[in-house]
Amino acid sequence: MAVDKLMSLKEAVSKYIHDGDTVYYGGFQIMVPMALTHEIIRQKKRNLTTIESSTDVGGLDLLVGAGCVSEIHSAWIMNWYVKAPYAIRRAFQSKQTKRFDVSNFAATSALIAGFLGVPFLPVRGNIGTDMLKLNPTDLKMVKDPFSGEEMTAVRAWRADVAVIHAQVADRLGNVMSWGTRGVTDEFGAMGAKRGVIVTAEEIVEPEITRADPDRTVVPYFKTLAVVHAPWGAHPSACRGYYGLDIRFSQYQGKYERNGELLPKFLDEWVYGCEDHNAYIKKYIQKFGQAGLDRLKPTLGYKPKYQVDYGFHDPAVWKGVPQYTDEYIKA
Amino acid sequence: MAVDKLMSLKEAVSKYIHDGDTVYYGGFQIMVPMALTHEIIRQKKRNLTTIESSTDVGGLDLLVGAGCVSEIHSAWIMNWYVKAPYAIRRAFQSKQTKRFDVSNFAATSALIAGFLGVPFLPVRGNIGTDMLKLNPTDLKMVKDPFSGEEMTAVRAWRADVAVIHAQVADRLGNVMSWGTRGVTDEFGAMGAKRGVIVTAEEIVEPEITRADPDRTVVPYFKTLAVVHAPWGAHPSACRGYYGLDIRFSQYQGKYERNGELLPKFLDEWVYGCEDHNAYIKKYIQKFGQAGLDRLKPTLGYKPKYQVDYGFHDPAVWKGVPQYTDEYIKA
Amino acid sequence: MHATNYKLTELMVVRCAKEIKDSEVVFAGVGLPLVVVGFAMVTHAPNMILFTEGGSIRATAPPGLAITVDDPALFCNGDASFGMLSTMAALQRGEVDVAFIGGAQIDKFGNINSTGVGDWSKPESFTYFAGSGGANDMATSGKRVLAIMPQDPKKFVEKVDYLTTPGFLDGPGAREKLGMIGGGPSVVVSTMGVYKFDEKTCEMYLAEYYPGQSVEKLKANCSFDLKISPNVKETEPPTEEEISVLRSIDPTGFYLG
Amino acid sequence: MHATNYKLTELMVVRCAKEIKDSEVVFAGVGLPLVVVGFAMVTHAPNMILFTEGGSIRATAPPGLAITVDDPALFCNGDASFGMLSTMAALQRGEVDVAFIGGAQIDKFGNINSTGVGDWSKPESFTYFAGSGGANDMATSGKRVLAIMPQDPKKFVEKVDYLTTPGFLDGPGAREKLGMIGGGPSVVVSTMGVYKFDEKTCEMYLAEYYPGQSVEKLKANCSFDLKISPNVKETEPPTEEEISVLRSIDPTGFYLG
Repeated sequence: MAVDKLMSLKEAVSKYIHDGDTVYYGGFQIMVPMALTHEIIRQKKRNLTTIESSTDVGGLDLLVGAGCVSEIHSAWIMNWYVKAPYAIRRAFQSKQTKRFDVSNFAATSALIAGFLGVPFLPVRGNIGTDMLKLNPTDLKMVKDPFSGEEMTAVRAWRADVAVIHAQVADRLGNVMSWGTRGVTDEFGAMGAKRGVIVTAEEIVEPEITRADPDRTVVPYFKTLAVVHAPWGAHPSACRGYYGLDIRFSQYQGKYERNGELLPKFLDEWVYGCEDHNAYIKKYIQKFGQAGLDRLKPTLGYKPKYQVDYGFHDPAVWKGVPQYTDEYIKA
Repeated sequence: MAVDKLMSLKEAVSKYIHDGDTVYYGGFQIMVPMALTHEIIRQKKRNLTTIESSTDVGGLDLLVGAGCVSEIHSAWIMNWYVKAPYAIRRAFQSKQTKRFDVSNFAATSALIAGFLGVPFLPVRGNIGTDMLKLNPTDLKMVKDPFSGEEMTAVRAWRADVAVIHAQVADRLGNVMSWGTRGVTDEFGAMGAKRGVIVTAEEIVEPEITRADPDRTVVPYFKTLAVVHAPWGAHPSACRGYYGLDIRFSQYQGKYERNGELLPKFLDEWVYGCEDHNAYIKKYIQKFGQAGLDRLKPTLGYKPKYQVDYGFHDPAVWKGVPQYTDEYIKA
Repeated sequence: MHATNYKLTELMVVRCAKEIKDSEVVFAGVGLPLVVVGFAMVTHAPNMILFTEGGSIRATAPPGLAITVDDPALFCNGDASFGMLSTMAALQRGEVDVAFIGGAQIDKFGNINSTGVGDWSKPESFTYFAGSGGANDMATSGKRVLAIMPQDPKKFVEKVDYLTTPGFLDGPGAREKLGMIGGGPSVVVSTMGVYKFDEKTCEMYLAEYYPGQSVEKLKANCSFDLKISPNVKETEPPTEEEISVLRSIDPTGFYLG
Repeated sequence: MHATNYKLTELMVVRCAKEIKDSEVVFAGVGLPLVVVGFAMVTHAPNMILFTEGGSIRATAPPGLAITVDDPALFCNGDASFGMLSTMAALQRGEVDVAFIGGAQIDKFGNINSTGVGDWSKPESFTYFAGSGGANDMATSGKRVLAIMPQDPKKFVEKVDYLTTPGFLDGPGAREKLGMIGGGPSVVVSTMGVYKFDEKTCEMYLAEYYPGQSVEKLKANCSFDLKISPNVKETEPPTEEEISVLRSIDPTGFYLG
């Protein structure tokens, strides 16, 4: 009835991410696909182009620092608690990695254009700035054919493959999200040409996801691989599961800051860990279970209205006579 | 803390719909805003322009037949169980109402462009057809500034006011939808310049809607009026509440079909009914409670996964020392 | 075993369903196509993905008979319900294998009219139908188009009164020139037979006639000079099992009569 | 009664909040703006609507302190959570009253740089910050712009190294010529004082200096020839009640120190 797509992190990345791919890098300030980031580094993928709206906690900075990325199309890249993406700064200066800057909504519009299967979208921002001047790859002027006015257009971004982290997925690849459908994942992931690799906090049976399809951000047909990865967004937050690990972000940031120190972080926390479970084990070993416990959310914000998707069976119409009245008869 | 927007159907239409307005006409084949349609007819609004993707059960046909509409921008208008929008056909032939035809996704893209606040959107369809030739108001060619290729562009559609029917709303105007966010209502309604008039099967307290904001299709700030109107989409279906009333659609269609008979239908079912309650009372009186009972849905399709929106309190970080290790110290 | 007692609608549904391969993404329009895909999903195409304009995306057959493209039955236990945006976007991305549509008029190049008949420039002469709906989008960008049409000389015409939905337009190369990503018409199933399209000329030809019909009868019900396949054959009737499964999908004959 | 014991951050938050009127739609960027809007909502602007890039739309203060623009706290009991699409779309429709942003450099026309310093054409000289984020979109289309900036001669400059976010560009009429729908910079709140913009020249001028600061100190911390309002005055310190409410929002001093 459907293909089971549940597999290990290692298998998912090795099978579905190739050198030279354009990758949609999921999440925003939270829900950053860190388990996937580490695995891409472990497998030494090279010459990736990333596309994303904005991304925090330095996941992308690690990916660049580890030498995986040659081009970045983005609006904002940060590890907020150290105030800059240092590895990216160095990679830009050394010309190892090219940056293509646009505004957040130009980036999102680029992902929407890719999602929509059209080559560009008009946007209101970016005009009058250096982004428009210095990034003609992604931004140009277009004439509105109706009014004749000139405005900014952003080129469609379509990934070969998308990497995202989610709260819940089933083994077939129906991916549930709540508390926003995904900020931009609903477009970035769906626009991917080959499909989506998703790590999820929980894996459930398809009858669970399908009982509430409104919460599906990526449906089965678009998913390549489903990986069970609790804490898969750490140190970023996962809605309903854990908060942002600020101390770890700062700790990691101190390594990002220094090009000579960064390899030591990668050796210990990425290459030195067989998989994401090993990374979490190392965390507990080094900073204690209390470090993770501190991230537990305040729960109790549950839906109060019980919806029912119920349908109507047209079988009821069998034998029911036509409605009529005096005028129709006349 | 917020403005109460609950009011009668009469007040909502009289206050917020003006002659000459462009109106987003909500719903699709189901969720057609029939209570609002009838009230607009009752109040003899004139020279309306409607914009919508597709619409069934003849609601728009009645609105045109009653002389309210001078322009229609749409992809498909129908009363499926009589196989044509007869009043619209007559109004087109007599030049009372102009039609501007585009494809469904051109219509939806036009609504998305309006929603996005940009003047147009590129689309793949419509090229090579008579729609492109005969509707230059909505369809033109545009050159992709990146590839230089020519493709179809659709003009943004923005209503002055949107009329939609929903399952649940609170008195402030947060509108809940499930089993699709609204097919196209999420764009058509949000793109309206002045705001949205919504009829709903149920009115609940804001603490109920706000406990599950993912299901909000129109938030408070965008709503003009909330009207409690059970059966407000009849004879079209309302997801989770009732199915399509095929016999009534056929009955109504027999009147739509005949320009001389149609006023009799309007006299009895619209002008002759003070409000939507009176319309439903008349229905029961004429066709029996069994007619409504027949529309009851098969329920029991409820979400099985209990989501929690929970957040994380950054107060936990107070006094937590920085994480460090030998390399950082060094 | 072939069924001996079946209705024309049943034959059409079963014949259409055979055009759907397993694992394909099928975008189905309102009406009979919704029954066809339901039938395909419970028979030979268990891995088919169903899309509708209402925004349903599902990998399993719906729990009930859908009568609209946004019918709640299509969303009960569906895979996703993002609205028209999601299914039409996938269509524009080129991810739809089969665009399954209807129409009011069709010409020899498979161009379809669902807008109206008469002369648009003289409104008083123009008889409006419903308009394009999603058929135009589906036929522009779906990898191949499957159409279902009533057979009638007024409906199989030399040139449609209003070109709503592109077939091969005026012939070979026309779609490509306009940058259409879809491959165009593949099969037309009428109430009398089955048509395919010549790869070189892009013209429609008769491939099958239904039991009880003949090439002559079909020619008499077509206004253009109908080409006939050298291999034209009688359509295989449905099997008893097919009819039995089909009737279990629509036990009261809502669609099937 | 004026508070006597308050921090600079607290003064800035209270001063910024005064720029928000009740019932306005405020689009807040990451960092201190999230505290300002929370404070405004529970004090003088109970009908304010909060938007963030993460897609939160809410008419009530969040139940907890948000530290990102997609922080779960912003969605708990929110009005809607459609993703960035919804809030940025409303911005492009012209429905945002106040665009509340930060930046790394600002010039006398209110143009902001949050991309980096140095010469872009010589990458080895260019020190990257984070990039635009949503500030560009917000400042282009918000009805008016409220900016919060650290006061520093390297940050208040004659010309920004990289123009990320438009102020008045090169002066009067420039925004209009490019078709921008937003009105441009309104107020800049720095760590030393408050700036407004001349209606005719579009140039920034000093309107207020904080208690303990002076016009001279501010001039010394600004690299361009700073205009001074003839009505320049000392900023009113926060009241004890304001400080008390503010500290209840951030009881552990996460933002306020």
